Amino acid sequence: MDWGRTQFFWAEVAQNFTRNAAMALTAIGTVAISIVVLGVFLFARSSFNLLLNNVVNKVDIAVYLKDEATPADIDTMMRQLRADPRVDNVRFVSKQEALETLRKRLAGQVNLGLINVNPLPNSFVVHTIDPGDVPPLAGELQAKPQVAFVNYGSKVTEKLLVIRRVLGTIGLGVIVLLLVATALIIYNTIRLTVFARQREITIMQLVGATNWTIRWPFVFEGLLTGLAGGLIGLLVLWPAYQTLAPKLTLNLPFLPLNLADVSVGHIALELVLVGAVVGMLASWLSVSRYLRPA
Amino acid sequence: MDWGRTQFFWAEVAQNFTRNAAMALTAIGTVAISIVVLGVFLFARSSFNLLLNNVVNKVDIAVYLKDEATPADIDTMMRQLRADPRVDNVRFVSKQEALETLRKRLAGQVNLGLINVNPLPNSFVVHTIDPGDVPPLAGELQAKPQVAFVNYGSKVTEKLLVIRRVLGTIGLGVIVLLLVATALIIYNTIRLTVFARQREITIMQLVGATNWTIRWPFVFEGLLTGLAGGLIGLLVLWPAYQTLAPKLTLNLPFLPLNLADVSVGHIALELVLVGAVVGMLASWLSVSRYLRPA
Amino acid sequence: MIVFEDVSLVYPNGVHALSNISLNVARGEFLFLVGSTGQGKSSVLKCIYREACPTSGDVVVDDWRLSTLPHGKVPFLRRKVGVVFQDFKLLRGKTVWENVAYALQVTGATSRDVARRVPRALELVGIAHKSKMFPHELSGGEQQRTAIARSLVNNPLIMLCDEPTGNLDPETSSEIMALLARINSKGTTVVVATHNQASVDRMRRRVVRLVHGRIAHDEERGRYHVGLG
Amino acid sequence: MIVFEDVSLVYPNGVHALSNISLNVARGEFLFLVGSTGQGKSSVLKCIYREACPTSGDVVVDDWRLSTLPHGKVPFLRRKVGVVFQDFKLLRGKTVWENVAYALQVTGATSRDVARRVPRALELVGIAHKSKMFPHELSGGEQQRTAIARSLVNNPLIMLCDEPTGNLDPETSSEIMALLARINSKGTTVVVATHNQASVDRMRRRVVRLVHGRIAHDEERGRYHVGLG
Ligand SMILES: Nc1ncnc2c1ncn2[C@@H]1O[C@H](COP(=O)(O)OP(=O)(O)OP(=O)(O)O)[C@@H](O)[C@H]1O
Ligand SMILES: Nc1ncnc2c1ncn2[C@@H]1O[C@H](COP(=O)(O)OP(=O)(O)OP(=O)(O)O)[C@@H](O)[C@H]1O
Ligand SMILES: [Mg+2]
Ligand SMILES: [Mg+2]
Repeated sequence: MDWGRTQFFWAEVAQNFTRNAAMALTAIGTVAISIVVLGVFLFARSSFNLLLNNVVNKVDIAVYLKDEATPADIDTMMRQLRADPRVDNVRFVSKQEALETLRKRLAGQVNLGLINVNPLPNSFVVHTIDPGDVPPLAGELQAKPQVAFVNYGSKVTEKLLVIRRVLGTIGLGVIVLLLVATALIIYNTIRLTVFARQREITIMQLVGATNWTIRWPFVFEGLLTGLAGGLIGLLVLWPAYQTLAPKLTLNLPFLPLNLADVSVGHIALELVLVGAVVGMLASWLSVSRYLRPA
Repeated sequence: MDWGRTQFFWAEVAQNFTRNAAMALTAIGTVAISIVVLGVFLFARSSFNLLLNNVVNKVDIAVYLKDEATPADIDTMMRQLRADPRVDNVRFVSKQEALETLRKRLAGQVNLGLINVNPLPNSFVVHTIDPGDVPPLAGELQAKPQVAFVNYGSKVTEKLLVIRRVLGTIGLGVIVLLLVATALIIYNTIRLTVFARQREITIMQLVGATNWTIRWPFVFEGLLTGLAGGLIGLLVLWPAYQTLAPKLTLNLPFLPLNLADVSVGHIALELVLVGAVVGMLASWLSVSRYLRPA
Repeated sequence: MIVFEDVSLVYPNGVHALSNISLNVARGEFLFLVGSTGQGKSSVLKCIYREACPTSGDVVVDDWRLSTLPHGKVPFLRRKVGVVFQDFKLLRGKTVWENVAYALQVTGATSRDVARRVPRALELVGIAHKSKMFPHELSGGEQQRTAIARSLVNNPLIMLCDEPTGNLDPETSSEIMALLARINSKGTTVVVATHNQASVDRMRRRVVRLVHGRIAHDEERGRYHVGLG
Repeated sequence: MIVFEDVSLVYPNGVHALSNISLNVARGEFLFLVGSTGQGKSSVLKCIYREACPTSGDVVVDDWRLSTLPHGKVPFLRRKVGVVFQDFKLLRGKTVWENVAYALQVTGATSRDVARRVPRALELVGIAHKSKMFPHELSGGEQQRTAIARSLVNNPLIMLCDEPTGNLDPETSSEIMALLARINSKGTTVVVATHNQASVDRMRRRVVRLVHGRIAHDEERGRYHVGLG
């Protein structure tokens, strides 16, 4: 591209924007709105996934040992568990420790004087790296001769795992729906702006412009519209995030939700990219429709 | 309105649709997409609220009685509780019943032979109508002389109540955001379709049409665009709901989520109304912009 | 019927289109506006149907003083005035029939009236055979005749014709001019802005020549070249 | 240069615009297309720059057989042919200068070329003083002259002018016709569809009369009314 053509190209793009300002602004506005909605949901989904993972992560396996198990047995088992790649950490809870805990828990509810023999066994508390490993590992441990009983709140854990899976699928579905909706809305919007310039496109063809000469400025305009919409969307989202996120953490201090872990920068980049790419493609497709030979 | 004018009006509306079919369809498409997104979230929000209410509703107050309390005392208290308007139902759990339950719960974990005295008290299990009444009622009961100890998992309950409040606020915020976004997107879309007919509007004015003569067909067209978009949106949402809702219930059988309780009809009505009203207003505003005296 | 009182018109871009025009067109008069291109003929007409508002001075049309005419009355002014626009200004989404009918329908005419008067207008200008076509399916002259039919369909008090024969052959031009004369003879005031020397010279009506937005010459029974060397 | 081989054109709406037209326009010829309104003048021109494709027969332009011309080549055909459209077809978002420049820029002209040739074209038709105006700020004649400037700015092989003087006064019309004659004398083939009897009669060039889409008369050094009673 020589200098004259580059200049021509940019002048065309600039004219499309400034001389159809109302239309260009309307399109940018629509893109910005779609991007804001998309951004809120990308953020909500990330936070929710984080929260769910943290909750599921709290699941432990309690391994109650038979009273017959010798300290040596316990030691061996402890080392085996520590060596297991699935295991995050292991803690030994002695009979005495367990009774103390129970006493504290029942204080006030129960006549503690009545508990004078220790009915509780020794136990391990095992935490896995991936909560999905909890059920199989619990099964293996149950099979060991020294183990009396394994408890990992199997029902709750399995429920949590199912919930994580189902909500993960729903979340993905919703994001896909929103992405498609955003793309279609941007496409339709840009289609309408091109529609209004149908006559202009025909004239350009009649005075000898090739399809590419006509198309490029439109495509670039679509790109800029998408980009501008995306950036404006971010300009709305950013202060909202800055003010609302701390409030959320403040109101739900007990939830294992660390919003700082949500990769906001990543989401922002995605949003601007979505705007720009969809804007460009939308222009391309819309213009091409009017460039087809009659 | 005489017959000639009515005919004229309808012919205008019909012409706008059929002779700008591509544009009309694009606008209807955009409305439909926005309505689908809005619909998914109205449904998600209703389901989620329902779920959260059901979970919070599971909160009970356990009232442990002193061993000194006579059967007469217990009877009086029972009657008082039943008469309390905040109380949904009350169940009496005797020492023996409590021990049975504990035995069952600890079976396998604990050497049951060691438990030969009953350390557990008599108790009431109280369920309130509004979970918000749990903390104050628990406080009142604690003050009674016959009561040893009141337990309602105070921490969990308070957390659940906070979560319900916070998520309720977020849900409302999101719905408002979506409503505003949907409205603006529909407005912008219709604005663009009117934009493309700016020249036509000017000509109509020049041949002596009053602003109302020009405006009415546009307003009605906007109404129909919104209505059509809303109905198409429903046509997409309905089968999706029919196939996905049962799957959801099937995958999460343990959640207290009865999707049949979500008022789907109500949501559908809202969606179509939003489409129609916003479409109409959008046309009105858009046309008025071009009807202002130069 | 139409009075220009020292009218000047400066467009927003700073072009002085009209300067101190004073003109009096009596009821039932037939007036040719001539002048080479860009001298202000269309601008004079625009001031009458109020597409343009004089920057100074005032225009009175049928006792309506336009500077004080409320916006709501403008459509009613325009119904008194049938205009053939230089660029036709046909509604592209409507057929020939519908374009002509529209000007009638907006006045609240009954459908019976519409069904009676539209075909008559189309016949008058010889475009009835194309009544179901859309403007883009018409030749230039056919579009022009549609515009003429629309301007006269509701029997306006005043007809303003801006270059009504620019796309018509000499024979059709003569017919259209004859039609305008006939309409004029029934009492309608007619103002025609034109470059059509032959018609002006043949008809010998009042001719006003504009030069640089001023009235350079005004002659009863004039010729096209009146006021030129 | 331009050869019509038994060309017929039926528009999608069923109108028979052209029937068995055979015509040969030599390189460097000057031809008037006349005929009353709706007889097919514009349709003939449309077949040359390929806005319309003949339903049967074929058109050859500068050795390009249009029926087999690939779509990608059409823009290059149109760069050889400068067209003054009957309805001007100016780009409303561009100023006079930009409208004229556009036809040059799309051919890949350097900005130096553009800066040199656009003002010259504007001077030629006498519209240079309005170069920064947008089409809607121009009078009818000024728009027409802009359209003429655009058609000649890139020195086309062929110029097609559809009613190029319909909005111009007789003096400007003569100037434009003289300009076309001058362009023609440098070797450009010129075809003018017109109703301007005075110009046709004055210039005495080849005149082709269309009646109902057929060639009714074809005469060297003809007059406007050739072939009519
Ligand atoms: N809307 C407008 N905005 C700015 N300037 C205008 C506008 N319309 C016309 N002009 C300018 O005002 C002057 C008079 O224009 P007008 O259209 O009245 O001329 P005209 O006599 O009708 O010419 P023609 O015979 O070419 O139609 C011209 O210089 C023109 O450029
Ligand atoms: N795009 C079109 N679609 C359908 N019919 C058309 C189209 N363009 C022109 N026609 C018809 O074809 C015939 C010839 O039209 P054309 O435009 O060639 O006439 P013309 O000789 O240029 O007339 P004028 O002098 O009025 O410009 C007319 O009857 C017209 O109605
Ligand atoms: Mg004019
Ligand atoms: Mg023509």
